[in-house]
Amino acid sequence: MDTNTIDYAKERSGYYKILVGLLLLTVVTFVQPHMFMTESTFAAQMIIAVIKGWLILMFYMHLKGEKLIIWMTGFSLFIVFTFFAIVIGVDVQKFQFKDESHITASVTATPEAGHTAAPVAH
Amino acid sequence: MDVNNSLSGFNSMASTFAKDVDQAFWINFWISIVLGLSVLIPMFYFAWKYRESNVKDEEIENVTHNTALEIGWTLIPTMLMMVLFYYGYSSMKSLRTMPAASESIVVKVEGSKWKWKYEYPANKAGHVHKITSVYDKKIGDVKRGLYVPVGTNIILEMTAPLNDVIHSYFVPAFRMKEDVVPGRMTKQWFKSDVVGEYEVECAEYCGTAHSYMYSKIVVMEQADYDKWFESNAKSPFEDASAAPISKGQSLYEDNGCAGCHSIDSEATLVGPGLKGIGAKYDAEYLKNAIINPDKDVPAGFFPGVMPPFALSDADVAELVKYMQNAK
Amino acid sequence: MSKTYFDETHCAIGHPKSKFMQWMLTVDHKRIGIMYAAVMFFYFFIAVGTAFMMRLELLAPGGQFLDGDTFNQAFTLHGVIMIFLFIIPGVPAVLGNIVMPLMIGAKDVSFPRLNWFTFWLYVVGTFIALASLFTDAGFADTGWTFYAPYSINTSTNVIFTLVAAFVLGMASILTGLNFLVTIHRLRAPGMDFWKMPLFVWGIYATAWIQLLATPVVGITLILAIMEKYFGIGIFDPAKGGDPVLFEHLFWIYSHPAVYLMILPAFGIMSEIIPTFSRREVFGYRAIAISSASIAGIGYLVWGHHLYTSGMADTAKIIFSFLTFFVAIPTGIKFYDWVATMYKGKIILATPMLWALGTIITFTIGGLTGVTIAMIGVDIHLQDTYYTVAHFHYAMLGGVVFLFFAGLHYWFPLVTGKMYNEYHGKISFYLQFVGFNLLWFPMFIAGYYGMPRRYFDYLPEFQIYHQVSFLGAVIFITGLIYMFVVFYKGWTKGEPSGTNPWNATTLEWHLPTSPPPLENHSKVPYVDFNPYEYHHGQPVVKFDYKTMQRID
Amino acid sequence: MSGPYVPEIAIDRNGNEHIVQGWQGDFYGGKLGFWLFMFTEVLMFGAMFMALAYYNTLHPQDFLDASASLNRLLGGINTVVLLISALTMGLGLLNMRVGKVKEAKQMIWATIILATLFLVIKGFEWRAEYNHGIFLMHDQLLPESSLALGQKLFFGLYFTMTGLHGFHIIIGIGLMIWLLKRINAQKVTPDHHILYWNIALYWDIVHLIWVFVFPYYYMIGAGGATGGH
Ligand code: HEA
Ligand code: HEA
Ligand code: HEC
Ligand code: CUA
Ligand SMILES: [Cu+2]
Repeated sequence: MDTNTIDYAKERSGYYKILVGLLLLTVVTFVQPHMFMTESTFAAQMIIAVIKGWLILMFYMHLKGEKLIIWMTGFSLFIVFTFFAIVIGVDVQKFQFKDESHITASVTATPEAGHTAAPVAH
Repeated sequence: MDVNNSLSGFNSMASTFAKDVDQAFWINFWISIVLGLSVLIPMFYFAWKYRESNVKDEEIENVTHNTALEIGWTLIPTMLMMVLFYYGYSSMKSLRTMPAASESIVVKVEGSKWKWKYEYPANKAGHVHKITSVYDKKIGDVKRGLYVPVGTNIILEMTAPLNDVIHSYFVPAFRMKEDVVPGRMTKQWFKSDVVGEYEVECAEYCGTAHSYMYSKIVVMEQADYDKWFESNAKSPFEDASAAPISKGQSLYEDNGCAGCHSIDSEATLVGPGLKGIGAKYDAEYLKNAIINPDKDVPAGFFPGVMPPFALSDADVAELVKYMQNAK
Repeated sequence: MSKTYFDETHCAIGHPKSKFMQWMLTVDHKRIGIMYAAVMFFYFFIAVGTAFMMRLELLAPGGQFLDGDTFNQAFTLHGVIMIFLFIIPGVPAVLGNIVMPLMIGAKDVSFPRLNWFTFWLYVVGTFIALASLFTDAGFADTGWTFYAPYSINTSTNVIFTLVAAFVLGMASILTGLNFLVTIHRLRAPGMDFWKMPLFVWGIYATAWIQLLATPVVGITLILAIMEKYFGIGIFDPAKGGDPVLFEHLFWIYSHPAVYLMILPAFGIMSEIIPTFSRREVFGYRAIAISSASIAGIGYLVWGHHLYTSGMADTAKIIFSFLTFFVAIPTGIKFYDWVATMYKGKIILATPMLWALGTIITFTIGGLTGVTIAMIGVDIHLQDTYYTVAHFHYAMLGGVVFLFFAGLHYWFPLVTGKMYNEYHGKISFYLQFVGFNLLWFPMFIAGYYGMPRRYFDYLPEFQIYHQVSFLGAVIFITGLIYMFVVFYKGWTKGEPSGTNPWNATTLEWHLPTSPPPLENHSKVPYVDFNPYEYHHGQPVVKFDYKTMQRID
Repeated sequence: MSGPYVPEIAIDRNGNEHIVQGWQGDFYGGKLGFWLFMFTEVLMFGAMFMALAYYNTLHPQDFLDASASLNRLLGGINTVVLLISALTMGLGLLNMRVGKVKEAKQMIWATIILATLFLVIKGFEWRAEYNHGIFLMHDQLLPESSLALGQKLFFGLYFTMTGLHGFHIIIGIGLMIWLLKRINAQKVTPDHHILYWNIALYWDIVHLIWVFVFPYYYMIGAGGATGGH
């Protein structure tokens, strides 16, 4: 279809460049816990993942310039984001009676399966 | 004691916050009527006024915009919705703000298939009231319930056994309800100013006998309550001087066996009736039926319905004896 | 005429000779729509049958002829069929398939073979759903909500139902995907988004919900299956799993799903009201945008099903606040429809009667939805018959009524014949009266504390259930009556001509009725708005050979 | 097929001609459709990530401990394997678009081999965990074991999500084999490569999911038990 319109050499080197970028970022994921943001490995890792994801989307998946699809992707991601914001950001943060609930206990003390009285409060 | 023994739903208000909820409901009701009529009256009027036989084709007008109206029917409902949100919120606030535990009686509630159990704090003599409340189909009433003094804060600390399912503790007359979730602790509270007996229903679907998972809350005068609370009696209404029931029967009642098994007939409630069971099986079988019920499942029943009971050997022996005597 | 990919038989594979195989393999969107209707209709009657059984059982307190377990299976069967087999595919799969491509001047949907595949996927899903009726363990008894841990513990055959719901969900996703691409790609030249008929807007908003909400329930069902058979622990409290998480995941889909049901139905309303008022619709853009915003806001309010679940109070407040905002665009639609009747010429044909009837019933259904959106009040009303009455008013009195309106409206398009107006009206009145008798008493019963999913109840509630039973009998009589009217119309009706309603949208501008396999002989150029009337007559006219405007 | 598709023409009132977009040969439509399909994958995995984050928030320490016990070396190698396979897939598509069919097929084979390698490594990982008593319905993950609740949940989800991801890889391999057949049958050609395009997109989304699965499972505990939230 677009046989004539593409610049083979340029596109190919583009693929390699992105690969190098992604490999570098993978290395960063490995050194990060010992190098920077050590107080929040989680956040650092997720930031790196988002950058990697963005590279893949834009270049490997050819999203660049696709206005309509970018909008749609944004919309889908926004919806996932809202789920997180409400469920994780609000509900779990304010988990009620956490200290008295079995499922939030930090040690497993499985009461005998069966109808023993109220679960052990920790 | 004056006990009102019929179901008291939304038409009876027996908790302190019930009137907030009712007020919110009625505000909503009237706003809904207004909003509903704002749609329906014009609809009927137009359907009549512009009926086919009344309109010539040349009289039809293609009105497609009216900014003032459009703003009106966006903003006014929005404002009314915010009023409703506020009342929903404020009535919920009074339902969900727990009083201090020090000024309340804290009762532990356990909901399981298909019984409610209550556990009180120890009384002066150190006795802990543990009450099992099951619905008796034959008499059409609940056996035992939650006994509370009038005008006192009661906090319910609710949970369900880990291998059970979700239930919901619903008291229509108090306008309160909260799920009982295995693995979680949930709480609700109430204070009732009206002496009486109020139905408790299980409002979260929980299987076979969901429709029979009733209990009741008995609100009594402080003096009556104190008298019972400091005694060892299972309920304020049971005659303390009557012949004491056997250990086996007591265990049978406390473990809620009666919710699923009729002891004096062969009728199936959830599990098989136990009349004459002693003649059919030996003690070993009966013991196993309690500790490991999924092993021998009688025809027509499914494994997994009856939960295993982790009772001491002595207790099981008593239960077996009790069942063997059920002729 | 251009050559097409398929030959005259229009089949996904091969070139079958027999008429029967031509239908089975057809990729034609109209035929697929009709087949959906046939299958749905079959299951629908099973669900109506179970509903009737439940009503019969509830006629008096105490077990009549069903025991608790059977009743539990009955309402699960009823709910699962009504939701997953009937109302979710409902309007999009039947009317969306038949009418939407015609409305935008397309020759078919974007992926006709996928459409064919989707239909058969749906059929397979329905088989799986019903198969468990014939297994030893019996049909699932979890309710259509499959709440964990009950669905994990139950000894009934819940796996079939879960898999079926997953397969049906896949079918729903693929339908939505197909429609989205169709609407984006295949509109006739000149037809921009603001020239699309409102039904297409409804389908468009719906398709987004089908696409983006259904996967969540799909994975939830898979996780439930994983939990049941591999013990992954996330819904098992003994391993730390939280049953409330299941409720979140379930309602993240199932709340948007209720808008998935109602939005295309609202689309039908938006077609019928201007057509039978013989004038342009009031507030076209407002109606279109409100469809989109209902779909959007609909994603944010699932938590109003969790007011008593043990979820954090803060979350409840946020959800309650957001829930009220769905009512506002819905309200805008209603006011716009009523305003469309202003200074029109109201023709009370059967489709219009159904539409106006729905304005009444859905207003009740929606406003009672607003009641239970108020947290404090819903804590009392949750899981009572008040909720049951709310959702039957919304689903039956909203979606199904509008579906019926649409079936009457497009009946001549699909069959080329006309049903009997007089009898059609009688069946409407029967159903309207029956419906209100059936469900209105349930508001009162619920308000007094009658919990749902009870097969036995306290004697205080008997009177409401009795009235309700009477309503059910009238309702179902009317229903059967209506199908007889349809059947007679199809077999013996008068030929209707291509545009019996004097309507303006493209599906009425076809060379023949019913439309030929490739739809419009030529694709028209669309430089007009969807509802252009002048003095009660459609403005736009076509020469059906060239599809050029001749007005 | 009855002849090549000729798009239809619509004529407006002024006699101007407008090309009608038919569903036949609609490259953009095919691509759009596949993107929409990928959104459903995003939502599916999004929901699972939400479950993961849910329990992570409730048991932060357990999650760090469990994460620390995974084999980061194998996980890292797998990441690189997938990265390279995404490259080969992309290059193959590029070759196809410029008409180098043979090179394109070689690249597909390379991708298939890398994908298989990924599965093999994953298999070793799972086996090692099994030998440590950590596997679904097994030893440590049974309700009665003394492993902390958070860890049980972590591993329960770990097996579910990596399992489902592995399942996607298997499907991907199947699709690539099918694609090779279609190329051999001349159904996928440089002029008509929507199938190839979409399978490449599929492979990228499988990879994209791994980009998030990998750090969430393997890396959050890499900083030792204290590095965390
Ligand atoms: C077609 C299906 C459908 C539709 C459209 C709706 C629409 C709405 N629903 Fe309903 N609902 C269900 C189907 C539906 N629902 C189902 C199936 C359940 C139960 C599931 C189960 O548990 O099994 C349920 C349950 C349910 C609950 C949970 C109850 C509980 O379990 O405790 C709530 C709570 O907020 C709710 C609210 C609403 C609201 C606010 C709307 C709004 O969208 C309504 C908006 C409409 C109007 C407001 C009326 C028209 C407007 C006017 C007349 C204009 C003027 C009015 C205003 C501006 C307010 N619904
Ligand atoms: C679309 C949804 C839908 C519809 C139409 C109905 C219709 C009816 N329902 Fe249903 N109902 C549900 C969805 C629906 N229900 C759900 C989701 C539940 C909850 C289940 C649960 O708790 O898990 C429920 C629960 C429920 C209960 C409560 C059970 C309980 O909680 O104990 C009862 C009780 O009487 C009941 C009765 C009825 C009756 C008498 C009808 C009658 O009105 C039936 C008459 C039939 C119709 C009006 C349909 C007509 C439509 C057609 C003929 C379509 C034709 C199709 C084509 C041509 C393609 N339903
Ligand atoms: C949740 C409902 C339920 C409760 C509570 C329950 N059972 Fe059962 N029981 C059943 C069911 C269902 C069966 C039949 C299936 C089985 O054997 O597991 C059964 C079977 C039995 C049997 C065997 C009967 C036979 O014919 O083989 C005995 C004995 C028994 N139960 C005793 C008890 C005792 C004692 C208790 C209280 C400590 C009790 N059950 C509590 C539901 C229950
Ligand atoms: Cu317990 Cu319903
Ligand atoms: Cu909802």
